[in-house]
Amino acid sequence: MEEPIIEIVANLDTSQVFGELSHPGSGGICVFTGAVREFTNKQQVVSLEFETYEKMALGEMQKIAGEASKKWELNRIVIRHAVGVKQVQDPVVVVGASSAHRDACFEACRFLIDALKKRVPIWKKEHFSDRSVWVSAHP
Amino acid sequence: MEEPIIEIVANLDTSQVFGELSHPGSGGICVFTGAVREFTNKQQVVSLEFETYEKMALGEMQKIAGEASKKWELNRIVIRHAVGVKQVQDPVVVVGASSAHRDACFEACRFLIDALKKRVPIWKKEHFSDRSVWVSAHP
Amino acid sequence: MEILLFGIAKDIVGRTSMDAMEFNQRPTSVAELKDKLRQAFPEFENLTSLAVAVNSEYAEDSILLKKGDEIAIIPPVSGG
Amino acid sequence: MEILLFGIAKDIVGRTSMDAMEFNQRPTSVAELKDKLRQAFPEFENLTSLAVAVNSEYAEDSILLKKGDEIAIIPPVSGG
Repeated sequence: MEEPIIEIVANLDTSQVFGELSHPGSGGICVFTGAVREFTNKQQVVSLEFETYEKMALGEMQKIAGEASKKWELNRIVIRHAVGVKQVQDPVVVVGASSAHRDACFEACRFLIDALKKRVPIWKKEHFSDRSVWVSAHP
Repeated sequence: MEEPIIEIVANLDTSQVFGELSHPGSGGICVFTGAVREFTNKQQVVSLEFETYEKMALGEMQKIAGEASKKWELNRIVIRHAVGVKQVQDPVVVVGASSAHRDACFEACRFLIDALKKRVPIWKKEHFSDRSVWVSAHP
Repeated sequence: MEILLFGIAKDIVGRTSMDAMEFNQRPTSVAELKDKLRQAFPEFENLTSLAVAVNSEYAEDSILLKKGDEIAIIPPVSGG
Repeated sequence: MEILLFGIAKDIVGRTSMDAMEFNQRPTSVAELKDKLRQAFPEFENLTSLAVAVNSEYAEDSILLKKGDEIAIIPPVSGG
């Protein structure tokens, strides 16, 4: 597989990912985009704020891409996360994979986002009109 | 759910689909793109050619979108297929769904492409340097 | 009664459409249409599957064909 | 030995980093660091989980801390 594209950026461009995953051997390209939802438990979200331990986050993302390319026959992988303040509907994460057939790219794409959410040191603060909460910090 | 976007087009624009699936209630957006592979059974593909029974194809795509929106809580659905002659790496189909959480959009996206391949009256001819073959026509 | 032909069906018959009147007897059901098609063009026997659409919906073998119906021969689909 | 603080850990301590020398005794292992952190800032007890990274890798409790290590407190992650 070619080197995965691993990035942490201020602003996510969702239009570039098809080109990045395109490959003459790939009949299937699966992309997951995570975006800011307007409501969390029926409470209106004003904005989200992401921060990261960048050096470690990039390292974990590299490891996740490496694990995916061992599990499945993939031609390309993209893992890109945004940091900073994000508004409702803004994209915050894009992960994707391309492969000869669709089974592999679907399964790999799901693995990429699940692993990212579990392991990559990125923290999300939800800003409501009356308070702010670090997501998942408390049981 | 809002009306699904169902189209058969001459040229697929892969950059528009995020905007089409974006929705304030959608934290997850899953998109599958099918593209032309360079090799089929180790034989180099020169181009693919798609034709459709358009009226029926659009009707079947509508039904598939309707079934998906019954099975899963979705905010938006896109099913778009290209027709005409396509070169290696060209996108030929884009399907996607957006939902509050990622389980629904991943499962729905997979359902959309599986159902499309099974039922929608679109036919693909593979052009090799020495012959052309209607895909799946013969056992 | 016009019969639309797509994909390999178009290649087998050599045209994009035909008329049901071209058969000795006009087929009255989907099953009969398939039989007559296979008799007239034995290559249809070799296909993975053969479906018929009536008024742009998949139609079971038992469906009767009425005057004015739009009929289409649907060889194995291969979109995506 | 600098200890980087992120997310809610930064809010609990009130800074983006601290020095291991600030504890009575410098912690010698990841487990000891976690213990000292919870003693000094009891709010850490309330978190869903608490991890430590040494040189930007997740580090088990048994890992020993060496001079020059880059240490980070990793509260529950919530990317994506």
